[in-house]
Amino acid sequence: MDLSTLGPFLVGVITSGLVLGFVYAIIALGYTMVYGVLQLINFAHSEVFVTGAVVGFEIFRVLEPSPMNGYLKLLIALIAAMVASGMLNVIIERLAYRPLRNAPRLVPLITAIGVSLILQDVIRIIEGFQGRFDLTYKLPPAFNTNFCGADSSCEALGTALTKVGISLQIKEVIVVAVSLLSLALLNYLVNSTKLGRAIRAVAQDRVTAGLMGIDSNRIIALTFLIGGALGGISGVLFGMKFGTINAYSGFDPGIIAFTAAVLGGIGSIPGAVLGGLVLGVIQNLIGVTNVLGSILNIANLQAIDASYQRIGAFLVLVLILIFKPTGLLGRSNTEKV
Amino acid sequence: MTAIRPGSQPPTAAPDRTWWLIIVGIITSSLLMLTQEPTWRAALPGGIAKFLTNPLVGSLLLTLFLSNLLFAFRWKAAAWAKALVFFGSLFIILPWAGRDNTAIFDLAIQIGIFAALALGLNIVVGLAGLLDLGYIAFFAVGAYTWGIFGSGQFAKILGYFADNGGPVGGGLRYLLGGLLLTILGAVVMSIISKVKGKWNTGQRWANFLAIMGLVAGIIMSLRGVLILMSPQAQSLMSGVNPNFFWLFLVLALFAAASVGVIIGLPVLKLKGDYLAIITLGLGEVIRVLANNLSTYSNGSQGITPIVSPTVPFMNAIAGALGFSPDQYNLFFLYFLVIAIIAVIILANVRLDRSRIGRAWVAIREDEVAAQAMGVPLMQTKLIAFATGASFAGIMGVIFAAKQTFISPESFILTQSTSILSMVVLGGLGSIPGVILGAAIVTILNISLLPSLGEATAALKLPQQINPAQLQRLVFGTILVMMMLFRPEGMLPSARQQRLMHEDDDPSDNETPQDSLKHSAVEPAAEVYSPGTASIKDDQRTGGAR
Amino acid sequence: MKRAKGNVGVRLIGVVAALLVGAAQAQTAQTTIKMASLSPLSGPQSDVGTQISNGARLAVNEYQGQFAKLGLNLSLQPYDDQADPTTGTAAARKIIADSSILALVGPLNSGVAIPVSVALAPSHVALVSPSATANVLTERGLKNTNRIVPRDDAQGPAGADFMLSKLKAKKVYMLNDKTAYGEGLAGEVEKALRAKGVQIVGSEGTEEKSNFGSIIQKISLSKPDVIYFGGVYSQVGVFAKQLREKGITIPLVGGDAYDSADLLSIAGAGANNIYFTTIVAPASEVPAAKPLAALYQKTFGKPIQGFGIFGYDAAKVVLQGMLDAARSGKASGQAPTRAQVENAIRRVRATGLMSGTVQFNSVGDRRAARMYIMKVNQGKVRLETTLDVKAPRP
Amino acid sequence: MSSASNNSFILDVRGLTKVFGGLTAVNDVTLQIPRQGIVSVIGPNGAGKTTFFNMITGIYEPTTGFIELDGVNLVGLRPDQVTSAGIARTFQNIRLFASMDCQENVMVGRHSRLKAGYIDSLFRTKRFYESEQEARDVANMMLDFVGLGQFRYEMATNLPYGDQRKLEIARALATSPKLVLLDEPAAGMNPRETEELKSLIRRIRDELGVTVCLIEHDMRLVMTLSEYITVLNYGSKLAEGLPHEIRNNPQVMEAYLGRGAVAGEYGKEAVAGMQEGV
Repeated sequence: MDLSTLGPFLVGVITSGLVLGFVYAIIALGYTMVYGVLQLINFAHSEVFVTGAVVGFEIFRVLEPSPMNGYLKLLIALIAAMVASGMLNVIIERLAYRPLRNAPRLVPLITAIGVSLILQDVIRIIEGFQGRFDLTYKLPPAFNTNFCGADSSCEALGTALTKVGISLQIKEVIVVAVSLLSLALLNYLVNSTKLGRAIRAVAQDRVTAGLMGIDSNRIIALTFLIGGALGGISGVLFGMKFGTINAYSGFDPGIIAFTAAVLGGIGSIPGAVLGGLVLGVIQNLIGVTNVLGSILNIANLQAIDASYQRIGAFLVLVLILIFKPTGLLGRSNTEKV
Repeated sequence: MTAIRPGSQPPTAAPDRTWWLIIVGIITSSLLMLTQEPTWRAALPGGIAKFLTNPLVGSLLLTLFLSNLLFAFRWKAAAWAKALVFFGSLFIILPWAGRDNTAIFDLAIQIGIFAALALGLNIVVGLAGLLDLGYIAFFAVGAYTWGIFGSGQFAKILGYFADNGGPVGGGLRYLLGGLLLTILGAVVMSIISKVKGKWNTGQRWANFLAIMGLVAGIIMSLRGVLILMSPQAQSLMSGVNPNFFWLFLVLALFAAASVGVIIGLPVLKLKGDYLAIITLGLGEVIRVLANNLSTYSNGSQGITPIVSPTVPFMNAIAGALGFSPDQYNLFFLYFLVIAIIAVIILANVRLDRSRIGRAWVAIREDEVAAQAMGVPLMQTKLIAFATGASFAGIMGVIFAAKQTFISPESFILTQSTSILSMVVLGGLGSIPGVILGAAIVTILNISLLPSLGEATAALKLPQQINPAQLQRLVFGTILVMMMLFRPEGMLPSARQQRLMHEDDDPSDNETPQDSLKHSAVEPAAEVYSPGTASIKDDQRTGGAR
Repeated sequence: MKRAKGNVGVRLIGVVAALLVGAAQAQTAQTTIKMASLSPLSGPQSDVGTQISNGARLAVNEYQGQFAKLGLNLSLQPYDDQADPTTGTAAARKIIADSSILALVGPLNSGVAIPVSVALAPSHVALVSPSATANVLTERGLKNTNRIVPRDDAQGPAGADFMLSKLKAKKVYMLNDKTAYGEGLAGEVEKALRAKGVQIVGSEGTEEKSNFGSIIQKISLSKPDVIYFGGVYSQVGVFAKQLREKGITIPLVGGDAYDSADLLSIAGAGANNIYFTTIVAPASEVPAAKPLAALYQKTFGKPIQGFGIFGYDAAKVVLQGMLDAARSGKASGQAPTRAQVENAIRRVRATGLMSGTVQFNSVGDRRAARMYIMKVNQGKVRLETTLDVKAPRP
Repeated sequence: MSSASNNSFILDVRGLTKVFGGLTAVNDVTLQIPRQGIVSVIGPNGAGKTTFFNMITGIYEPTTGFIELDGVNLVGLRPDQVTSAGIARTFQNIRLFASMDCQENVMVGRHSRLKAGYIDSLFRTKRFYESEQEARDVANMMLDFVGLGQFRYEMATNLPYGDQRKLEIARALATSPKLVLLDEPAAGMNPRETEELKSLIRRIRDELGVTVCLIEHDMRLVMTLSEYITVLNYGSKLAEGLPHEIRNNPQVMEAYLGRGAVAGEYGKEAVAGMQEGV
């Protein structure tokens, strides 16, 4: 193996890692926003996200025969998933977390695990009534073609990209575009609106925010709504990118996305995005370590293959937290003593 | 918060329930035996027998019977009655029923194993306040410690080294070199640790290199030992002598504790949820390593068969009591688990009520203040981590012996959260609470919920709402409901109880002493208490300082 | 506080009473005998686990008449192992305790089957696993343990042979799902391939369910001419889809866990050039397959798939054994003992199965099985070739 | 490093500096605390007093400078090691252990002086019982000393505010310190409680022989209690001396009064306190 193939190979690995990272990033945002206001690891977020994926699946399935424009279908799917996941998240907050606002922190954590278990079965039952378990996205055919592939107006660009190792499908480009758009919207919402200010105030200090006339219950509910809507988006993106989901498939990406949120500094929105991207790329790089090892002729690296992808994320987290205990972009909360 | 509850004074208002206890004990025991003892069941009319052998009914009666232990523990009754019901249930009725139905033994042992795990996690989470979501890893360490040596796996490892480790003589070189490195590393470390104050860069590097040398040395010497032993592979084909089990019980304790320290050292500086996610990750790391390092752990194929020791006198007792030889092992493990649980409870109580226990709680409440009062944070946290881990390690050995088979599938992430739910459900920091939590969750998961499905198998229900398939739903609902209605847990610790119910109406068990104190501290009701507030602030800051 | 504790008991009794009403239902008439099934009915593997218990139910329905003639009332008792060895062992102990249960279909996974068989052995409860392939399961020589699928070291070489002879493989990329099943099978395939001098350009496992990005990159770098993936259809389907989307069209080969219509729907347009080895004959070869599929669809509202057929076949083997034992017994209406059933199953000759005739060797592996190598192409599954495998020992 | 040459000083701080990012919170502060003295560190809000305390107790590591307690270097020690070396402290925002009663709270303070270790606790050795007895005795003694003897089994958080401060002092004293640092002990106390506190602080020195150093805003208390006062302003030492010297130091007045409208009331109040508290 020579070095001229190595370059495009690595570029390809990193590109696909970035696409994956964007999906993680949007899921991680759902965790980090809820964490920001309640300091709660919302274990149920993985199911909120699966709910979005399921809703997206249903929309694409129902609209499959329709001659509607694919992007319109996507828009409908995204909106429906956002609404469904957002509402679900609000309901969960109202029923399961709000009554426990003043309980010790572990109590809502266990409740969240309970809610997560309930939702897994509920999703499976609902889809099971229609005889389905694994749900495979029926995307408009155009989404499955290559980005700037043959016979498209930008074929030259596509060829150039392929040469450097980037070969993307339309749906992957959509994943990135939708992610960026959601990030921009979220950024605007949090940093430039009154609601965003209220959310930040509640995240900082719920009691004081209450004294300033902010209805913290309402703000928390709205935060869950936004977090859930992001979960819905990420569900649809996940379904598009990987094709198949089932009631239980939220768990693994959920854990990795939460790791991403912590890696970036939990509670920090740019941190969650950075963490997601870093983990996406690192997971893919760990997956190809054995190839790099054989190219560079390092025997020990050759034992590290795709089976270490999952724990690689955690080991990176350990390393980063040892050197930067608040995560990459976490505020260092110097405690007043 | 008008009144203060007494710390440990027993409420005097509760009525004496001695006779109730005896009656309930007799009734539940007889019902249990009616369902299990074939001769008794045969004497019943067919319809009733049928009813009693319904899986759900059987499981409920078993649960009722087990709640005797709880009643004996909780109810106010004469000591003799408590002892009678408690020990009678544990040592007579349960083994008797277990003889007829080994599922009961299996359940009881499993409850014991999880109770020990919950007690261990309780030290880490409940007392020291360190959220550990990867606790099952220590259980895995214990299980693999015995699994590898109590089966042919060790011979396989030796076989591997015989083939790949070079000549046997090389082993000696590895061993000596390794020992030299280890000693060197240890000496350098001890010299550096004598340096007072802040280390300079050189000292830090020296320390780092010494640690690396120590680790490399240990690995090298182990490799040397393995190579030296490799000719013995043949004689170890079915594992070491089963009587080494007792030694390995102790070894597993130390192995798990060491892994606890190794995992704890880099991460215990972190706080709150940072620690939670990192322990979760490291728990996964241990499982994935077990899955990937096939040379040592046989990977996903798992290790089997794992032997158990035979204890002649236990077998003689079991035989005399009419147990069949294939039940001897369960009989032995049942009593072993009870004995170990007793030791663990004792250790737990003693540590809780000591200088260490106070330090743990102090750290949980306020790290800054605890440290300022002279509590060394890292050391105290590491002790908590290692102690919790060691309990899990011991039970891992028992688990391996009971299952005769272990594979990474048994140590998945959800097991850790399940143990955490036992601790929180039972009552953080409360020893009887977490045991009850472990019992409830275990009974639900391996007896009650499955029996729900088994009992309804004959009904023509649509597949999707068949209770057999709804275990997660039902378990999740129970978790959520319990948390909503009893957030402090089933049997909260006195501390937790006082914290959670400061503003409750205290009239239900106010004692004369209460009203005395009452007046003395009346102003407290009005005063904003910064002591507690600062703790909440503290908890909110996720990262380490 | 103490008072509240007392209430727990009272509440418990209330719950008991409420549940008993629903649970109480008695059956009368003849002697009742049961066959148990043990498979994951809840959790992530519940889909395949349910297929197994469904298949077993159809077999029970089919055999009820024959047992009724002997004065025996046959029913199925499904148990849930959640794919967890500990839960499986607990269920096994319950099976032992219910004396009307004579034998067991299951478990799905080798990891559960191994401890379960050990627990059941002293009580002579025989089991026939529909799908556990780990060599060690039967290697231990337990009298009660049987299975209808060829074990890894029979199925593996068959797959390797096929890749070599029909696909002319020279460079193979090995993948597995890091479970006892997938890694065990892929390990045997790899061993057989290496023995024949085939170059293995990559060999790794992955627990990932969706993200195969880096693996596909590596495959496109190492340019194998065949990929072998020891895994289950739900994971392999996603892999196949992503693989084909990246323009890699080389054959993908696997074992019997590919045998599901869902493989096609999950892989979508990627369901091309996929081969798998299975013991279940294609519907065209077995006349009984069509009515069975129709019956399954009618009973459960879903199409039958591979694991449903495995469950059905395994159950039929168990039931045939039970029937043999009952017939050789004495009076009508008297149930055979578990030991008798255990012996009868080991000696059984079950015919008319979807996977041909089943006879067990001394350790409970099929003496001979015909492996069908199926090809998935253009959204269709068709028979590519057949291969006869024999048990590694008599 | 030479030990403090003059044995009459228990704490010797030289050139202590702490920089947070670009902000110098404490700048080259030198301070000697005489053995068995009562000294105060005062200064307007944000003058760096608490940061100064935090450096002495090991919570922050000084950027430069050195700290010696009785000739023992403290720089680089962890807070618990500083406590073992003989410095105890209380906190500006009370930090008691909420789920413990008063006795337990104070017993934690004894932690570093107890000899019973892990093994002793596990096996309940003689040493364990001796240690527990010692901890309990010391705790009760200290509770009695600060006047909370009757609240021994009370939850710490149920005490009135002033008593919580006293409890913190008892907890600090249980560590058998040579020097105790009190961070705004009179904050939130009414005049009667402040009077009690004043006599308590004197008794700490007179009866227990412990040196006291306090940060305080209540100038009446500072001026009547302290034997020596150090004034910090903007992180630097502005002045030091006997109470009457400080009271008549124009720079100190300037620091307190010349801070614009916002700090005005507070400054006037402080200055009035200085003048009054004779």
